[in-house]
Amino acid sequence: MSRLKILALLPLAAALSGCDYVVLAPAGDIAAQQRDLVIISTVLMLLIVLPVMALTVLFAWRYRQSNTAARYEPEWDHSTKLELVIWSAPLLIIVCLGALTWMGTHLLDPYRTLGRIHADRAVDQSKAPLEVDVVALDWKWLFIYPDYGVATVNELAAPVDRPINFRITASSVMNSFYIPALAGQIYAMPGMETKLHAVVNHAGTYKGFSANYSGAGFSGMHFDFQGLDDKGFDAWVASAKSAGGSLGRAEYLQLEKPSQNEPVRRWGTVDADLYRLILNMCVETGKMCQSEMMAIDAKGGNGHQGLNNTLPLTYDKYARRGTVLGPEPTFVAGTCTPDAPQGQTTASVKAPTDTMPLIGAGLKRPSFTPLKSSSFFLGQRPKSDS
Amino acid sequence: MSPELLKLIFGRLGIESLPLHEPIVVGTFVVVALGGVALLGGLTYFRLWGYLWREWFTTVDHKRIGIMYMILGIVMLLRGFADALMMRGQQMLAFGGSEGYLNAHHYDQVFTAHGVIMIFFVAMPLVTGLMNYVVPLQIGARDVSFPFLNNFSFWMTVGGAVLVMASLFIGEFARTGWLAYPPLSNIGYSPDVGVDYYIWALQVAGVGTTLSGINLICTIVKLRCPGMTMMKMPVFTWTSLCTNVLIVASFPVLTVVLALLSLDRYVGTNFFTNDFGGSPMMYVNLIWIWGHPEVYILVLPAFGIFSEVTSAFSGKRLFGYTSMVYATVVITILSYLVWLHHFFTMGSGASVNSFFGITTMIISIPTGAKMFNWLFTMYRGRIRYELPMMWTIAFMLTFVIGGMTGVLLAVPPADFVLHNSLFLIAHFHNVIIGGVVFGAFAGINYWFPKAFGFKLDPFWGKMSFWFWVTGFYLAFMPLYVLGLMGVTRRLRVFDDPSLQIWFVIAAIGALFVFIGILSMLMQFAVSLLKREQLKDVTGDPWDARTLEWATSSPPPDYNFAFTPVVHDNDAWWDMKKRGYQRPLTGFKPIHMPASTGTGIILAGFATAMGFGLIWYMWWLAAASFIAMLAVGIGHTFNYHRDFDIPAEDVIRTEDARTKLLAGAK
Amino acid sequence: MSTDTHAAGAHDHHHGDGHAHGTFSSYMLGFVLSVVLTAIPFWLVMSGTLPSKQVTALVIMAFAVVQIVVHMIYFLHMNTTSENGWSMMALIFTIVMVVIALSGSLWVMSHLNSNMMPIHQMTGMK
Amino acid sequence: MTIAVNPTQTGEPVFYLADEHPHPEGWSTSLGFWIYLMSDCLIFAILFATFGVLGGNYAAGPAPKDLFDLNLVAVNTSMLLLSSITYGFAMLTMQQNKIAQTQMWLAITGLFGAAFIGIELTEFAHMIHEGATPQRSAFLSAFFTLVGTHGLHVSCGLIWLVTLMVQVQKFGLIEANRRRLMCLSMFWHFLDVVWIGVFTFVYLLGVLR
Repeated sequence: MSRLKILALLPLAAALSGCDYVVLAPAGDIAAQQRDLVIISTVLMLLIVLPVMALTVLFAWRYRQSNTAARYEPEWDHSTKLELVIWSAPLLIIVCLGALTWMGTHLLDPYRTLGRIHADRAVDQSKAPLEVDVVALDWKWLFIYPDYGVATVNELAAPVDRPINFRITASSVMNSFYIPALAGQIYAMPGMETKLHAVVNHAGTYKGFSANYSGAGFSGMHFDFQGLDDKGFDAWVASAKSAGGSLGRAEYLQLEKPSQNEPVRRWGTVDADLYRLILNMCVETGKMCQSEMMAIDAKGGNGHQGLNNTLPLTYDKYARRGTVLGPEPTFVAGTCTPDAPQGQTTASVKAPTDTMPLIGAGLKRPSFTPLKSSSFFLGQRPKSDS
Repeated sequence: MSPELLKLIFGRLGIESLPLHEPIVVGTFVVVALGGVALLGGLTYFRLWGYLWREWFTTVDHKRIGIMYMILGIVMLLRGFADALMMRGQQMLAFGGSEGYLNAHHYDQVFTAHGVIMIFFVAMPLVTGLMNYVVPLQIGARDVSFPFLNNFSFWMTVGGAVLVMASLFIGEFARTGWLAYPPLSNIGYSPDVGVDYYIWALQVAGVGTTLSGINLICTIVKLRCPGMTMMKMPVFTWTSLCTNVLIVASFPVLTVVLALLSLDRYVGTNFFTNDFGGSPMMYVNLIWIWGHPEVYILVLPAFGIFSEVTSAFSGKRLFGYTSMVYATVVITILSYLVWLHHFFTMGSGASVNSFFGITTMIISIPTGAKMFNWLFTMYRGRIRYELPMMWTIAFMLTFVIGGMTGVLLAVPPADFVLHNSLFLIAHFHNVIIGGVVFGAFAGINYWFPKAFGFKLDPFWGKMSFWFWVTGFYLAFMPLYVLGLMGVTRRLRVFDDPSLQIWFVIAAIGALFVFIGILSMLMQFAVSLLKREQLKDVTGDPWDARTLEWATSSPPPDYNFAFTPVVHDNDAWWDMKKRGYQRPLTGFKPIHMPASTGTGIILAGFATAMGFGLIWYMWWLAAASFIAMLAVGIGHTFNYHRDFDIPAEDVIRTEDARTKLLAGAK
Repeated sequence: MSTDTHAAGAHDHHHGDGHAHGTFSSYMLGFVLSVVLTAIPFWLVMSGTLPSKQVTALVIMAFAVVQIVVHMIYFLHMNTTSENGWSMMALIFTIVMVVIALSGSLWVMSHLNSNMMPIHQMTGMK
Repeated sequence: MTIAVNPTQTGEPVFYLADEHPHPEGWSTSLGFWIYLMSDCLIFAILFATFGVLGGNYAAGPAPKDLFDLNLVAVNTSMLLLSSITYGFAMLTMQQNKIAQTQMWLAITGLFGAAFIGIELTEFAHMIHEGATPQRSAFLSAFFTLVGTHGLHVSCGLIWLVTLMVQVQKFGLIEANRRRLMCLSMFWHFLDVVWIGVFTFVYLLGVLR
């Protein structure tokens, strides 16, 4: 059996030599604390795992059949003392680990604002944290710097020792935003916003990527994260500014179309409202924003008018086909906004005629294909107000 | 024919649905087709169809159904492992600008299929097969509670497997990962048939699994022989009971969540879509309510096997039977309180995360207790190193590592850095291979002589053992390392050339495992050839302890000529010790269930319905559904499902055994 | 799950199913109770008698629970002795699972929603 | 009948039953069916959970109070309650071995069940016709699926009921048929229990919301 042990140790031995163990040697304080937790937990568990493994080998060797010198007690099957030990020893370890987990989880909650930037340095309250809005697209990352009005694709930079507040969302499917050197990962999901607070302590270039499989272009969905000193960061922002170009709603709708292995791109100006629109899945004018929809729902929905405020969907990121047995795909039309006055939409609706006085965009009743049963049971009954 | 007519008949199935442009798939198809033709030809030539239909396909005998489950599991293991080799090959090659040899479309199907097949069509059949074979024997029953249902369950599982296999050559499989998270698995992002294959394969197989769970619970509760109280049940039976309770309590969740996903995909409801108020996270939440107990469904029977094996080969009573039972029950309940640890990183708050993290850790306490129980069973024993015991020792050394990394992943902040990484992959392969697969192999080696009357060949068994174990370590230890380097799962190509060496080692490990699998097949073949040398006439080749060893090997159709009466946990050991004399006279007719073809027919229609729904062939789906209903109702008009084995037959069988036993002495 | 003293194999041959049957009066009692227990919640909601919605909600949920118990006893003939208590055990286990799945899902999902759902900013929306 | 499980007075342990009575037919059926019902219970639990989570997401569409007609629901509920008591009568007459009366009560139960399904379909059709389709919002998806699944179960119960009536007519109230009637009774009353959850949590609490 010893051969097993050696084999088990081989990679471990190799592990100690060279290679980039970024999870064990990160450059950010949060990741470092997470690393500490990994190591402490492992050591705690080794307290029990190593004796078990040693005993297994020992007993397996000692009580082999050919060793007739060893004691043989075929009827011995109970010992209250031993039972006590075998339940309480793991229990003790788990109690320690549980306490550690409780504290660690609360301290390292990605939603929690940072209290320190390094083990021995508190956050400098005079400096505002760096805000970065992250959007996972198919299959690239969009980073928006609201304070600087610049945006990039597949390139992220941050000044050393300045807390970074990420707000993270996605355009279509689930991804996971992960820079191992900086902090643990958190999912990026459409219509939802996750947050991550982190800080980088050492300048350098680190890898970032999506850690959750998201489709064909997933492998190419990575970017460089640069930790820069303050000067370097200012220079970086300036160079991004000078890249020119402007990322607005129209440009975004082009950008979000699926593409693989995108090179780095930069925009000198960004629509200040763009991130909010992406998060609320209403970049196309005319679509109702999620937040608005939820506010309406919280007040009890839109009543019967709400039945008619959907429009046929003609654009989607993918050529959405609708379902085989369901009606044509639709979207919920937004109420009128300054950007989109009554009836106007960029969601390329064909014929928004007939101005029935609706709360929505004043649009024609959509052509539903109701299940056959409706006509079977009710015929063409007029709309009722039950 | 007009396109409309074609569409009506074939739905969306067209000539372009066949993956003729994928040389690897075409090559596989040619090989499989040739093999299939040879097999079918052989069966026809030797006129085996009638025999197979009468004696196997329509059988309601739990022993034969158990064996068929095992065959299904091993056949599907070959498919699932082929996928694993392809993945290892791709990840080994795709460095430094190389795209490897698989494109994304193919590779993404490969890893999805690998996960689905290994869990649903390898691990589940192996575990269910062992439970089916062993449990009725261990409790001194003649068969399971609902023998017809047992046959039906088996064929439903086969139906699911058939659909997955069909996806290889007709259309494609899902490209979503094995749990098919929406929105990726919604119609908008996966418009083709892959996810539909996934849904219907699991739906068909899942119904079978649920029914088989109900069946085995009833069997254990109602059909135990006199004297066998709950606390005198063998541990394997206990773990089987808990497993089946878990099955019945969790597979309905899978059924619902897949049904909701299919509603989203077929009629455009909004359960898991992004807009219209749907919530993809609800899917993640629900599928893990099923998914986590599923892990314990697989591993609990393996724990039972190890308990039986350790006790039998140490020649000693199991240490701490009572605490073993309580540990099992505690694990059963706790496995329902931990599902969120699969999505710590999805944005729930610290209180939720730490609650589920800590409940997860608590599971390691009863599991640890079990580990100690096995350890102290070996203590002051006389350990015989036959193959089942070797697998058990390998399990004990391997599983603790997997358990440790598992608890590590249950610490939410640690999970933030290790989630979805290759570390996670290494962890769950460590527990699934180190626990379930090693357990299944221990069980196969242990109970094979019971099922067939001859032992398995030890040489090839040891070859298989050493290649599997070394292969496992070679294949998965590098993944732990890679995980600590921040390498994530399901990647198809890599940039960093310094990682390549680890993938090469892992691929070599996979090759070792492959040799291990081939050795195992060799072991079966060699044992079959040398069956006279390896023959066991006593029915108790290992000097074992539980009731299944009291009857002949292979057991007669009726299992026990007289229903045994039990006085001790180790019933057979107790009988041997107290001078039990096998009854030689007084045999009576035995009441047994009769074979029926209804199960395979119903499952066939269910599979056809699934196929029709996948390809939008509505006529096929509707016709199969109506046929299923008709056959099902028709079956209820059959009131004569039993027959009596005449006393003469029992006497003949038992006399033959008496002669054999006399010859052995 | 202490040692099951009714030795499993001690076949009680009095009746195969070991299931209790109801009588006319028990069925009628159950029916009357369930009618009452159904009627009151409907009346409460339709008439809006109670002052607050929360109170009404709690009351009708309580009625639902009571009515479920009534159905279990009078229509499904649940008791602790049928099938040597296994039916009851299965029921209790199922209730535990249902409670875990229901409350767990609601808890988890509400957490996720409150953490991640975009908040409505009325500014700019008018 | 008792079996000497422990060593008898003679001190000789008994290791097998020389004189065996096989388990009666259907020995496990009622427990097995009960466990099946428990698994079904979990199916509904998950659908309820889905409704609980998604039931407030109207996607700026109609809410329960705009759609549900409690009068109709009350009528529907009474159909199901009546069918429960009539099924009870069927079981009582079955115990007295009165085939004709059993059949009559079963038929009445079936009619109530059919009425329930009819009313439910009318309600669905009406909602769909208005435009409140399952596709309109997550709330409606969850509503149609939960209530529809219950309806589907009742429909299966109806098919089963008819099958059993044919079998009782053909073979009489034999032991096997009694067992089947008892299983169906459990199924039917179980659906009743689920409906209590549906009318309380979906309809009443929905309208209250």
